[in-house]
Amino acid sequence: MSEDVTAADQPEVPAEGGIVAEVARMSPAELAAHEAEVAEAVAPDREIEVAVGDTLLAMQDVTLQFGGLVALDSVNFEIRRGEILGLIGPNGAGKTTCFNVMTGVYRPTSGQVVLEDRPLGKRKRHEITQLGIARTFQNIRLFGEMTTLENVVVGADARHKTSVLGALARVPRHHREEREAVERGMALLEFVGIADRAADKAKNLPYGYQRRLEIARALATEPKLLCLDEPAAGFNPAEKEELMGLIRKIRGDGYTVLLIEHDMRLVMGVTDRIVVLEFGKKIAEGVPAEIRDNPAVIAAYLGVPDDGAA
Amino acid sequence: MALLELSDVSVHYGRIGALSGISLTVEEGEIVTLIGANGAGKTTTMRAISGIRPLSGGKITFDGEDITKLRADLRVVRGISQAPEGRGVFPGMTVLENLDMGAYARKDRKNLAEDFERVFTLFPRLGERKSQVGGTMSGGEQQMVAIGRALMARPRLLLLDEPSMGLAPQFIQQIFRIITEINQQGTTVLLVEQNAQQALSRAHRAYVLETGSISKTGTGPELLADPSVKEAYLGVA
Amino acid sequence: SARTDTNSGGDSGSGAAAPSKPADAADPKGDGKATCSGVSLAYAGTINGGNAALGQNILWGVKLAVQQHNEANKGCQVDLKQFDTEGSPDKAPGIVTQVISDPKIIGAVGLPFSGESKAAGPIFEQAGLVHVTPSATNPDLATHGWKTFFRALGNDAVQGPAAAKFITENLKAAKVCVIKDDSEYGKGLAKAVSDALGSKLTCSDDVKTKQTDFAAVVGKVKSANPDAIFYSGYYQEAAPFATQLNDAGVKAKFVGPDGVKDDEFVKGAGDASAAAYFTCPCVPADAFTDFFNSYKKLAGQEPGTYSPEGYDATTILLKGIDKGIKDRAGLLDFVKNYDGQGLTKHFKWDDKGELAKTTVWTYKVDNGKIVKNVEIK
Amino acid sequence: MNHVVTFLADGSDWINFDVGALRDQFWNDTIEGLSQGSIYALVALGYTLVYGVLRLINFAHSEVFIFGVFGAYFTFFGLGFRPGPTPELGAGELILYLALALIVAMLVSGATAVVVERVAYRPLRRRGAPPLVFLITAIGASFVLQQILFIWRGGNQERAIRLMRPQEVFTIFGASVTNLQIIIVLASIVLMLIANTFINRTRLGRGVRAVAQDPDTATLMGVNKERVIMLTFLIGGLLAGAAALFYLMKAPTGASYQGGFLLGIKAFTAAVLGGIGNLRGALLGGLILGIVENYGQSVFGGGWRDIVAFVLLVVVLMFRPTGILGESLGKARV
Amino acid sequence: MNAHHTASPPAKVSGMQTMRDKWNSLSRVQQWAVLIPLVVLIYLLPVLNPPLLTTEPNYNFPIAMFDVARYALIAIGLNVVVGQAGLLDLGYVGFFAVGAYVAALFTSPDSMLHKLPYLAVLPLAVVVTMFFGVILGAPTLRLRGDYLAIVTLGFGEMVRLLADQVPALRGNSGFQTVGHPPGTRADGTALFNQTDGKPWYWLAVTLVIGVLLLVGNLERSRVGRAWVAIREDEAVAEIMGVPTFKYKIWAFVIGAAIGGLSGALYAGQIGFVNNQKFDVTTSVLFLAAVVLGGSGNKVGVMLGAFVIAYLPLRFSGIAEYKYLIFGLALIVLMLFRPQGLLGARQRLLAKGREAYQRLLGRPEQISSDSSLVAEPGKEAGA
Ligand SMILES: Nc1ncnc2c1ncn2[C@@H]1O[C@H](COP(=O)(O)OP(=O)(O)OP(=O)(O)O)[C@@H](O)[C@H]1O
Ligand SMILES: Nc1ncnc2c1ncn2[C@@H]1O[C@H](COP(=O)(O)OP(=O)(O)OP(=O)(O)O)[C@@H](O)[C@H]1O
Ligand SMILES: CC(C)C[C@H](N)C(=O)O
Ligand SMILES: [Mg+2]
Ligand SMILES: [Mg+2]
Repeated sequence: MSEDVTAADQPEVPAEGGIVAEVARMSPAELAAHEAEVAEAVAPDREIEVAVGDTLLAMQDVTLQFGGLVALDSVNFEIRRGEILGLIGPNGAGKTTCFNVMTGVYRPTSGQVVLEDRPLGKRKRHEITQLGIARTFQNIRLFGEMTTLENVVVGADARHKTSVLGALARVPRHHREEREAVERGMALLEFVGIADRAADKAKNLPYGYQRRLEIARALATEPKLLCLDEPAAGFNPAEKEELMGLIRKIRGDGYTVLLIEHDMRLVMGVTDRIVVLEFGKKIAEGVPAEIRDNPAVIAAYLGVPDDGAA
Repeated sequence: MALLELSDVSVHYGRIGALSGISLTVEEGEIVTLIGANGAGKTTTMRAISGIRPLSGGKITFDGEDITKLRADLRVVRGISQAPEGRGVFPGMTVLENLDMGAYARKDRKNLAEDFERVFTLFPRLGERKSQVGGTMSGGEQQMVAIGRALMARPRLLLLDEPSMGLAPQFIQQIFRIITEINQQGTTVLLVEQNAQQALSRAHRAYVLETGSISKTGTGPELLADPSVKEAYLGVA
Repeated sequence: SARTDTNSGGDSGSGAAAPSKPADAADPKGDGKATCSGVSLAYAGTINGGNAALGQNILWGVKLAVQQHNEANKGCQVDLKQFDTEGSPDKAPGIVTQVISDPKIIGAVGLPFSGESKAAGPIFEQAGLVHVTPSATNPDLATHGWKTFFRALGNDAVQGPAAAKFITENLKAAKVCVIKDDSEYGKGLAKAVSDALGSKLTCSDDVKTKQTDFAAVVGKVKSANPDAIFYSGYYQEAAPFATQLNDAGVKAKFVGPDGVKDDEFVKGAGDASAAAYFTCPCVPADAFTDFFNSYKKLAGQEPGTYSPEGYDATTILLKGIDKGIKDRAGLLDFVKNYDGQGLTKHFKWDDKGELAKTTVWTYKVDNGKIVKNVEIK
Repeated sequence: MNHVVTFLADGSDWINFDVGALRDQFWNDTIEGLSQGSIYALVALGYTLVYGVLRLINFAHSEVFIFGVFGAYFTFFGLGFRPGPTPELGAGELILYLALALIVAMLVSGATAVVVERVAYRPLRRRGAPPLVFLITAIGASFVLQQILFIWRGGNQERAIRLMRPQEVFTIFGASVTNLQIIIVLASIVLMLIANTFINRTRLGRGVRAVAQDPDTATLMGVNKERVIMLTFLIGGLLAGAAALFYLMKAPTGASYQGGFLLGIKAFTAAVLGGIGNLRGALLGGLILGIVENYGQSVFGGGWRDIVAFVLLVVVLMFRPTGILGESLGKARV
Repeated sequence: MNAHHTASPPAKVSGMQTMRDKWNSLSRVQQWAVLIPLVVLIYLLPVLNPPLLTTEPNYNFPIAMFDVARYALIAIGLNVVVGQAGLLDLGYVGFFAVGAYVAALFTSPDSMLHKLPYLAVLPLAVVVTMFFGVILGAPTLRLRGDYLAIVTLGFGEMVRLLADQVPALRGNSGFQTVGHPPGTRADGTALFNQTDGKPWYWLAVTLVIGVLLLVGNLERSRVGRAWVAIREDEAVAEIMGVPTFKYKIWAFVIGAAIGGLSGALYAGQIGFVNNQKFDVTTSVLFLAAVVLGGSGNKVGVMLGAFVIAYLPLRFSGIAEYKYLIFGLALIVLMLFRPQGLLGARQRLLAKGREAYQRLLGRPEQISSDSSLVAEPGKEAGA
């Protein structure tokens, strides 16, 4: 793997710089090679071409009630392998609740969530993560006292197998997993563009870095499906532009992405298909162009274009 | 005389300087917008004005009075009200109680019913959910509570920190309409926004904050037309 | 039967005469010619802890003996070191370890309480440091095979039956409740008393060290409606217990052993102590006039329970030092073979560290003061 | 119907299972439990209030309480009463003296609570210390307060001064109800009602709730955070002071510097049992704890009283993880 | 978008800070070169009996050092629970008690149980306390933090009260002559006895080092990271794939095991076990050691243990004011160093040192304790 991140058998590190400085010194060709390596580390063992377009996850008649409030009302939709699916809808439509149901935070009152033909049933949250669903949070929720890299490695630990006793005794598997986790963690941080802050506490990162770290941490769990909840909130238009590039890159690496976002330019610009919710019901589904012109969606959500809506 | 005046205000978090000597004014009756990238210090400016972040230098006057050392809760009594970043909805209070907290410092409690009505007309969702506890509301709904609550104070100066964050498009337009409307009814507004396009077009004047200092100022249209602003904040490359 | 001419447990106030000072009693002053240097004795026991008064009484007795000795023998100044075990078995081992790690200390007076004595006994034994207890009464203490343990008074195998006899014969109680605390002392004594009471034992219950609320026990006692209650424990719990019995309207006679016999009990129990009795293997000090006066002068208060015993025990150790003994082994040997009269009794120990002949006295509260009642024969 | 289960080699019965005793004692236990429970509840309110606002287990609250006990004690002392026989007082005199002691005790406890807040917690708040630090400081404060009493009065129990002897007023189901029990229960309930009304009905009360949920935002609403916090400690202290007088009247043992400890733990248990942060929970928790403890004591024997209390707590929390009336206050959703 | 980000970590300049930074930048070999002589010195302490450090004549120095080592062991164990996993345990003394009672029950002649050699009892104490850890943890670890605190407190009290109630545990009377490791001296007396603290101290220090290494292994593994993640945000940890319940139980069990071990050690040295030593105050002292030293930092909590165990023995002249001074010290210390004496964060990556150094050309940001930096969000919060 990447020469920059491999293990102890490497010769001594250059005194100055480290990876960040090194990347800066690279020629375009070297850079391309390096990026390929990063991509390989970010998305190992991914059969990108295989099975694209299959159903990855299906919401089947999912209903969720909070007391008298029906937050999700017989919601049906599918997420296909390899796509970027947008989930939009007015405030309180049930978008975040969808995420919460998919990740086991809430159990549906009726209906079920099916991942790769297996219903999630009563699985615990951490088991669902191990099955391959990862997410970010609408209100950033990082492990603030941990470093940036450690945050990502916690995500990677979801794929690790060392037992408590194994860790106690430092078995070889532990060493291998630790090394791999650090390599992959660094690669992911580079991938989302915050490798230079790897050793800082997460809580000291600027807002935008924190959102990117959330994405890296979720990716570290090697999910089949990555769910992003308003990743662009609090970004200015220029920053949103960069984020779109990142999301595309993630998909390019073979991840399937489910995206909640209120910023229409971003949603329309990056998604393959869009599902629209209102009052817990699906009111529309289609490619961005269809959704943009769907009168029901306009009425419920988009509103009449104002002077220069962003 | 300006309603609000910051002169040479500095704020530090520990050793990190977040604001290094900024000066700005807000005249009575204006809408003033503050734009800037993540981490530029916009929220810090708001916190300094409302008094929950002490200054490490400089002076703030409100309505001619030096409020630099005034306790935060007394500034509310003077008429400064804020819808904070991150919403700050009281998670264990109902929507109604949350809104009522907005009027905590108000002396004239007789017009309260009218103000409740105004908020409910603005955000019908809140009217439907009067007794839902704040903590269980969706992100956008919480944002509505936060804005509604700030309106309940009937302040002289309203501080809005990214009011459009997490709101659906139709509300974003509505929020900006409302801002203009209450401004016309006499409330002075200081607005922080990432949605610079909207914010600048509604503002009388605006400041651009860059890494803790003010780099530009001008009327809304002026800044909208400024190429560097366009590139950095409007996403028009 | 009890040495009294009344049949009401001495209620008439005519107690037995206290023994006066035997003519041949050992005196710490000795001949005033002793020489020694660099030797110390230790007192280890409660000083400021719970039931502190019981320890203080002994400590002043010890101090008096050492002071008299040192004043009389300019050439032999014995240093007295004090160690506060707070009377608790869990603290005592640590404290006694400190005692034995001071090589100057060649003999000790203590420990006063049975529980702590039991806990710390092995440590004295390990160090070969002789210790004479002036007050620990649990019979089992002598059964551990410790060669360094000596008891300067009678044990509860004597006090128990004597107490039972006093309660049934002098106080004429037909129904007796025995309440014990959770200490080694309380449990052991309660067993001895209960066994001796036989069928007259009508109820029994337990309390805990530091307990302050006795509602449950009081309820139990009240419904048993006994003629007398024997509380087997220390004054710290006995005082509030007696108060609560009194509050609940229990009229039975309250009898406590040596652990309760202290002014602190009377102060603590207030009106409830008015008709209380005590049993104690301790000899009344009032007739030892010299001792009584010097003690009062030194301590600023009258001698209490076991003050004379503490004095006696110290005197014996001092005698050894005056003989020129400088080490622990020597002093241990000296005490083992000691045979002599003291203030309170004759001291000659058997191979377990017990004395041959001991007495048990009773006391009662008279006008807010503890006075001697009768000796139980 | 006296089952004594004996499981022991040495033959002594260490745990009873004596349902008959409970049947006989049921009403006695209930009544005594109510009066004991009222005292728990008053002290529990102090824990709950402070916890509600600061998320702090105020370990020093047991010392706030014991200061009140000493306050009441020395009021009696100052009035010329001494340990020993209970004096014969007329009803008017008695009420006057008790009221005086109540006021002093409440003031002493209230002031202690406020001083602790000022000296120990406020500086930490200023520095934004993490929660555990508050806990350790609370423990430190508790040590210091105890030692002040210790150095002043020594380690021994003060001897009880009693102004009144419990006297049976009437009986229900064969159990006697004493004047003392009536006074304690009634006075406690009245005090708690006042506190409850204050917190729930007044503007300042709303401020207390707001600070509890989000102190910074509360400030942005115009709530004077420091005043609210001080008020919370004050109310908690005043109630603990009242509990202190009742405790002194009830306890035959007078006061000791360590005397607050066990009561503090019990009161805290009561607060958690009822749902910490919830005022009515504290009341309910206190009463239930007082009563169940007594039942447990009757059934299992005296030494099991405290064990029963903790078992009750664990069992309740297993089924209601936030206590009997606990709301899932401020539980943030993801 | 990073062009606009300015905040870089604060450069701290306190003395302790620079020392720590220096230490972190040393290589493993260099670190060992410092550590090994240090360890030797630590072993020699009771023999050296250094003048200023000594507690004599008030208190036997080797025994004082044993007490310190025992407290250090306890603090390390409790730190796993409180410092790492963030579970507030106010009843840790319960585990300590269980360990002590196991040792007593299986070695004291006062007990009716089978006698075992003391060295066999140490692992047994560990196993039994682990079992108790599960018993207590399984039903209660689902509780929110503060509820857990009172339940653990109750557990500690229950152990003590049961020792009172169950006759086989002998209440106040206790167990005499608890066993000790084998071995005799030249003069035929036992090597491990109640009066010579040195062998006990060496045993304790050895155990401390062993436990330190093991706990360190856990800390720099997925287990340690899971604990910290749980401490930081339990709900999110769960969603990020951490089986939180399992790891909380493990934290409890490991903490319990270490507590039990130190309990058995204590019982052996003091030779006597009864129900009086295991009260809440003792639990609180344990907790104070952890927080005082710097919750989460192993070296810190050992320092805290040293302060708590050693100072009262060293300055017993002020015995009467001991607790007053102690209480004041707690308040003042917390005021000036809210993050504890050594409040650095722990390392959570086994390969972290090299990784950060190689990748960024600078060491891990081990210690930007911004607890000194007031944060508005936390200002009011206890
Ligand atoms: N725990 C809960 N209890 C009660 N109601 C809830 C709970 N969680 C969510 N709701 C309600 O369910 C509805 C859906 O909420 P959700 O968070 O999914 O909205 P959303 O689509 O993500 O909205 P937004 O765009 O504002 O984030 C909202 O009306 C919300 O108030
Ligand atoms: N609590 C804090 N502790 C330390 N540094 C902080 C804290 N809050 C903010 N900062 C730093 O102060 C600077 C200004 O932050 P501020 O929140 O004011 O920015 P902002 O302009 O509001 O950004 P955003 O668009 O992300 O809301 C940033 O560099 C940030 O990292
Ligand atoms: C001082 C005495 C009351 C001690 C008591 N005889 C005991 O054995 O513990
Ligand atoms: Mg949402
Ligand atoms: Mg901001």
